[in-house]
Amino acid sequence: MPVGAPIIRLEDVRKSFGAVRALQGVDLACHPGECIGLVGHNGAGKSTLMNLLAGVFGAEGRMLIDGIESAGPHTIATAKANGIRCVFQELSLCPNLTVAENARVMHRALSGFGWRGRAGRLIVEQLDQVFPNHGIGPGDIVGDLPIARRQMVEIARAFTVTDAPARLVILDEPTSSLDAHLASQLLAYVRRFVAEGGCVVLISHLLGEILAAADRVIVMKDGRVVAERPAAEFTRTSLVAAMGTVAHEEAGTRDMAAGRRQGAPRIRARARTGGNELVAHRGEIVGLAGLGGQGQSEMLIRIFDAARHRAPGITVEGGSALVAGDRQTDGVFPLWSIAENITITSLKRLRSGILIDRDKTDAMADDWRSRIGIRTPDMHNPILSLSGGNQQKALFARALGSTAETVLMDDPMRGVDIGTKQEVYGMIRAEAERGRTFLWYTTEMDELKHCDHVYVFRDHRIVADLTRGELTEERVLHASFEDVA
Amino acid sequence: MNAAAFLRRLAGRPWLWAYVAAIAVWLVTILFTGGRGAGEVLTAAFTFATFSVIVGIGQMYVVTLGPGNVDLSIPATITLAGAVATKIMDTQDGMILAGLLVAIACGAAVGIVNYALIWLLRIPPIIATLSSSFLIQSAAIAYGRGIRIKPPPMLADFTTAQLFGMPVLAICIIVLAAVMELVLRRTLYGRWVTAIGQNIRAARLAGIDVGRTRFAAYVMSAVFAGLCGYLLSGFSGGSSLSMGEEYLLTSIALVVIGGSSVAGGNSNVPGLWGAALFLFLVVTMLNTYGFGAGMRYLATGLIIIAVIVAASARRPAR
Amino acid sequence: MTGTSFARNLRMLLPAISLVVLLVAIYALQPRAISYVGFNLMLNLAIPIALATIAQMCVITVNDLDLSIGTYVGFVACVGATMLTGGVAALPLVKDLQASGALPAVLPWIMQTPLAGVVVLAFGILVYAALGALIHWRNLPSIVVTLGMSFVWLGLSVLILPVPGGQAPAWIRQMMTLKPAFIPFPIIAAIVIAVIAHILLMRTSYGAVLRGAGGNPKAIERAGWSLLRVKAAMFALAGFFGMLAGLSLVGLTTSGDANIALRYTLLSIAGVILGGGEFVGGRISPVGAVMGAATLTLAGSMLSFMRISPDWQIGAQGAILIVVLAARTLIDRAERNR
Amino acid sequence: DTKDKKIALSNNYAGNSWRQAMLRSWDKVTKPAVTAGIVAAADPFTTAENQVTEQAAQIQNLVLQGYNAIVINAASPDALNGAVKEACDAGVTVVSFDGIVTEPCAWRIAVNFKQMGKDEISFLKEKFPSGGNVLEIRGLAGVFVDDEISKGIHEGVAENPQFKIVGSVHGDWDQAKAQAAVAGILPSLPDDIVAVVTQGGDGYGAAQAFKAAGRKIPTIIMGNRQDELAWWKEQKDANGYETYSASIAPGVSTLAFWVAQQILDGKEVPKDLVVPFLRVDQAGLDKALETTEKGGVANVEYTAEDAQKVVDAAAKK
Ligand SMILES: Nc1ncnc2c1ncn2[C@@H]1O[C@H](COP(=O)(O)OP(=O)(O)OP(=O)(O)O)[C@@H](O)[C@H]1O
Ligand SMILES: Nc1ncnc2c1ncn2[C@@H]1O[C@H](COP(=O)(O)OP(=O)(O)OP(=O)(O)O)[C@@H](O)[C@H]1O
Ligand SMILES: [Mg+2]
Ligand SMILES: [Mg+2]
Repeated sequence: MPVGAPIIRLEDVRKSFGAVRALQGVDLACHPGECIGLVGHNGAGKSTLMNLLAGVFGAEGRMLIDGIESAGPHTIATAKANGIRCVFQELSLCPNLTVAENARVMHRALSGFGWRGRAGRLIVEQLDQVFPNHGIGPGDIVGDLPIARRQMVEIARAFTVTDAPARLVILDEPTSSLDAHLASQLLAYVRRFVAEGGCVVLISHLLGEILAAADRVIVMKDGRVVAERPAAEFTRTSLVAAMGTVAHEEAGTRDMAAGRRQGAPRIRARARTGGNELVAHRGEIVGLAGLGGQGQSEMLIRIFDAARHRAPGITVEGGSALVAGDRQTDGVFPLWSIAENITITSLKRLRSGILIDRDKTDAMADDWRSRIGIRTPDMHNPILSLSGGNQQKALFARALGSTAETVLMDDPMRGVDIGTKQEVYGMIRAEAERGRTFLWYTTEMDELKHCDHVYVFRDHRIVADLTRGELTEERVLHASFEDVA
Repeated sequence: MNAAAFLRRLAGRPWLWAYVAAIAVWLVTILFTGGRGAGEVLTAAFTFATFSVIVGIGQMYVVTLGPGNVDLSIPATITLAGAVATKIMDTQDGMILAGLLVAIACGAAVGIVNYALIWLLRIPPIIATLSSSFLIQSAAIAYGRGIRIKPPPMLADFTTAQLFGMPVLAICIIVLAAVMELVLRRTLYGRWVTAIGQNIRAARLAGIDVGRTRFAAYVMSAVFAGLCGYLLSGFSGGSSLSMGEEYLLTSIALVVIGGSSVAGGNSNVPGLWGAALFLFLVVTMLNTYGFGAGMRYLATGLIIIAVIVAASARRPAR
Repeated sequence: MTGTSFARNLRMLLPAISLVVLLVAIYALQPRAISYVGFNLMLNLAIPIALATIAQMCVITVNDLDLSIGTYVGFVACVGATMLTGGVAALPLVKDLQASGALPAVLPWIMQTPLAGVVVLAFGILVYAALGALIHWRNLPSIVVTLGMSFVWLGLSVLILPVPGGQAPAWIRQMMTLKPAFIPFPIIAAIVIAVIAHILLMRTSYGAVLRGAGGNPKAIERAGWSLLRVKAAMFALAGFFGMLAGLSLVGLTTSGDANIALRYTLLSIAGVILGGGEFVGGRISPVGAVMGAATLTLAGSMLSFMRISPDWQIGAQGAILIVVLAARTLIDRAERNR
Repeated sequence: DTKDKKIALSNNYAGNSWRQAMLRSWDKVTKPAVTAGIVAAADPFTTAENQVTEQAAQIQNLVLQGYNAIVINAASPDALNGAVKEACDAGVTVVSFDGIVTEPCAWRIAVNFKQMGKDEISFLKEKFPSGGNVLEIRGLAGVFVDDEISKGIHEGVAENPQFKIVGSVHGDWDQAKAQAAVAGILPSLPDDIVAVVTQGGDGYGAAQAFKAAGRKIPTIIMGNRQDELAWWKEQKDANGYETYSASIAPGVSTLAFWVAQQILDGKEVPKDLVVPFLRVDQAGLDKALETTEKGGVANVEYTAEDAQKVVDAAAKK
């Protein structure tokens, strides 16, 4: 499928962070007119490879741009001049600036008199193309936008063109905060962009997206490329197998007959704006569905708070723990080790006398490393040395390791690889069997299937309550869009 | 563990540089006298460092809470507590304990007011504690009018007592510092404080009671300031309205020179002692060498910057 | 979205609201203060504070704090009152040497030219830029570095002017005592300062990058900008505005004093916050900062008009800060509950 | 006739016992004067922080409030000149004392601080004709008073080379700070220090520092504070300790008040007035201690007649 000479070509690149060998000899070529899907488990080295392309840091090995090995070091500036753009896994917008100003930050050419207007038009036109009806204005402050819109702005920004062309656009888990609707808009645009001769590298843990959008799929494992084939030759199962995970996908679907529980509910909550009441019992997995940003996270946080302080309209029994999806702002403690991050909510149990017992915390951390498969040689390493997905696993370990009876999950699988997801689903089910209650906000249809019943949110209130038997993608979408409901 | 590994671990300690600097400055000082009075200089350094360390501990806990957290009311609290305590004790040995309790109560009250301003009125801590420090200073003036009352003799004796050239008070505060280091590293409270300093939102969502933890830190800082005022008035023969003044900059300088992060979330207590000794010894060194005021200020500033640069890591090259 | 942006707009208006409330209170207490002469007297010392506040704001924009701005302003004032007037020859040290006969009574031209002052002031700005670069390069906490610098500036001031004295250059003196028709000079100056700072930081295209470096430095770096240069630029800008603060101050006081502006450090921080700025995240408002500085100054006037018992005069300053900021919170909260 | 005239006190610092005594003296004298209808008002104002800029703003505000005279204890002799000039231009009488201002339109009630420093050495000359090593405790760097006193001391030493200043520290007029500075430098100083020259108020702290270092306590010049006098008396009774004590009397604020009142009354008053400082000698110690409030500062207050005498004395010169 590759057409024309490659825009950029990597030969045998290697990169180490201290003892961690993130890349151990990778070859890669990106041709115009193709979309490359890049998959692999958390910590496989995908983001590291992309950072290399974008010039964030250097590495050993050869790098040829348009067939020529560059004389100086490959930096962000040379990457940009050669039309290489990157949407990084972690947010790279300035939250204090407006949408237009963020566009300006990207483009040196946007200066001089009237730059504001030009920058605003540039970004909004691009947003119009990628995400029609996005509802974002050039004067909106990025920090005020919900995370999905921020991600939209960042994606659109990567495709904008002023003086340098956009030839290769790297999208590192671009859909992690987008709902299905927006994700499909993005993928459609990617196809159009590729059709016009651009090149896109798409990283995602949602294999469906990869299979739908990519021409060629590259599978990475432990810093190496382990498979590389046209997308058409992969099926979901073979892709999972190539990643080295055993596919036990539909293995343990829950007992269909379970239905609605009886007895005293553990949680009762009503949205501030009214609507149906949310009810959850012991041992239930309850899904919160709907488009992104319709008040699901807010509901979770209110329930979380209500477990500590009294709150009107909400009752919670038995304590709660939360798994944040936006790990940068809501989850990790960046200066701490992985072990410290995991044990923070369980410290009460890990003491001897009044002092925290190191042996006990280490034991808990190591236990969870093996249970949830955190890829690190040492749990005393800083949390930021972990890949995004592995950080997310640490947050899971934090919540599941606590004694809380209710676990609230705010789109918790962002950036988690498929193998781990399977394991975590299993864990959630096992924990629910033992009597824990889960409230699970997700925009993934596949994940909702693990729930006993699902509340659909729209406009900050619950508009539908679907049991497991009634759950179909159709019905969720119907309830999510006003006009249909 | 071999020596090299031990040294490497030691070099990783952020507080190391404060001690290195203190020792260097001390050596330079006694170089001037040819070794004479080396011990006495150290005794004096420990004597006066003690007072800064007391307030430094409280300030450190507050700074650990994250960017923007700082207690500027320490000087005024020292003054108020000193004034109230000496007046209550009124030179009677029997009232020593009562005086201590009153000083601590003063501190606690200030801490509560500070946090009320920060929490109820959402005033940024810098301004909240600055404003309350004006109020406290006024209270101290209105209460004592700068009249200096002698401390009870037993208190004065205790605060100036020495054991083999080591001030007894310094020994007590070394123990206190050790305890506070333990609290920071090995108790729930310490972990909470550090967590909040790194990411207050994440701390809340991890189930930490952010409000109570911050409250306790501000109260602790003020209580230590009260304690400092009490001991200081015992040590220097009574309280005065200006006795706290120098502890504003000192308490902050201690925290940062001691290797704690001003961005919060990463602190250590041992560095406070190193920094306190260092700051005292710098002044002593410059006095000993007979620098004029201008040169003294200049040298102090440059030395502080040099220490902090030496202790810093270069930004990792990309 | 409109909810948040409305709240934001209101918050941006708050500095103006508190300013107006204060003016009304002053009018009630002392009607004659609200006059041409009154504004001149009440507000002329707000000019240097406003400039120092802008300087502080530049540093806060990139998530740093400048604890040396007060002593730096003092340093500039000392330079302004000596070298900027009479060159090196105006330094007390040189005069002492002349008196003792070590230097001739008539000094060569090169020692008398005010150019020496210009050079020293430029050097000050350079030092600021270098500090910014150093702070970024070695990843230093700005609080400590500027704490150290505060001693350095103070030391230099004391070396330049061991005792208060010197004389402000006539042109600065004239400028600061201008009496334009209708609108008092301090008000014009405040508006000019606010507008210039606003254009520089909020409207220029590089200003967006500078502020962005406070919001998400990594993003700025990944967009190919040099953070080193950004930090150096912001600190240099702080040095520049700090210099203007020092010069305008010496124009008002007519002579220099090493300890003249120690208080500006805290005042400037308070001004930035009162003006709606935040300590981290690059959220700032130059116009608000100028109004914050004016608010602080006027608060002082109001207190003096209120005639409080001397014991509580100091405390009243604290109380007024609390009241102004608390009002801000209350409006904020009322807005959120709507 | 000044019964409808208003006088204000502009004070830059209230954070030590001297300033507190100064404010109390002001109250003690001016309250009756207002009640008696001599003046309409005599309000004291203090700035929150010891800062020139704040005091300048304060003076401008006082002008706005329509005071006829402003009595100033200034934070800086020169840096207030702008504000003082504004006041004069608005027709306000400005009288400065203790911390005086140099603006020509203002009156100055000065203490010869330089002489105060010189006197210290003269006293030591009497006591130790053969001279010796001396330690100097200074005030706050960059402040006029500090420089003047220190200049006086150094001049005295220059005239009496048998004395040698072996160390000089800044105590910033703060007891605790002075104590710390002395304690720090002591170990490096020779053992035979005969005297400590001070700027007033730090004597007790110096004595404490010597005691803590286990050294023989030299002759320390005192600064009229009650605890200094008390300590001195203790030593005197125990071992015949000899020294003297001098400082500007806080009550000079009341002199300034009367001077301002007389100027408003239309009296011809010379711009420069000098008041002697208040000195306590070995003989007068007991009496001074008796009349000084516990924890306060030795003080004298002035009456209108005293002020008249000072003015006349100055006019004759
Ligand atoms: N700055 C760093 N310091 C230390 N180790 C790092 C750093 N960045 C990445 N690593 C390590 O390099 C390896 C590869 O990480 P990378 O971020 O490339 O993984 P990834 O494939 O993108 O994973 P994910 O799907 O979870 O995002 C991981 O083991 C990670 O811990
Ligand atoms: N911080 C200061 N700033 C300006 N002037 C000061 C300061 N402290 C003292 N002075 C001046 O010093 C002189 C006397 O002060 P002195 O130091 O003797 O006070 P004190 O009685 O020692 O006070 P305390 O007991 O509170 O230290 C006065 O002229 C006073 O104005
Ligand atoms: Mg990644
Ligand atoms: Mg004193």
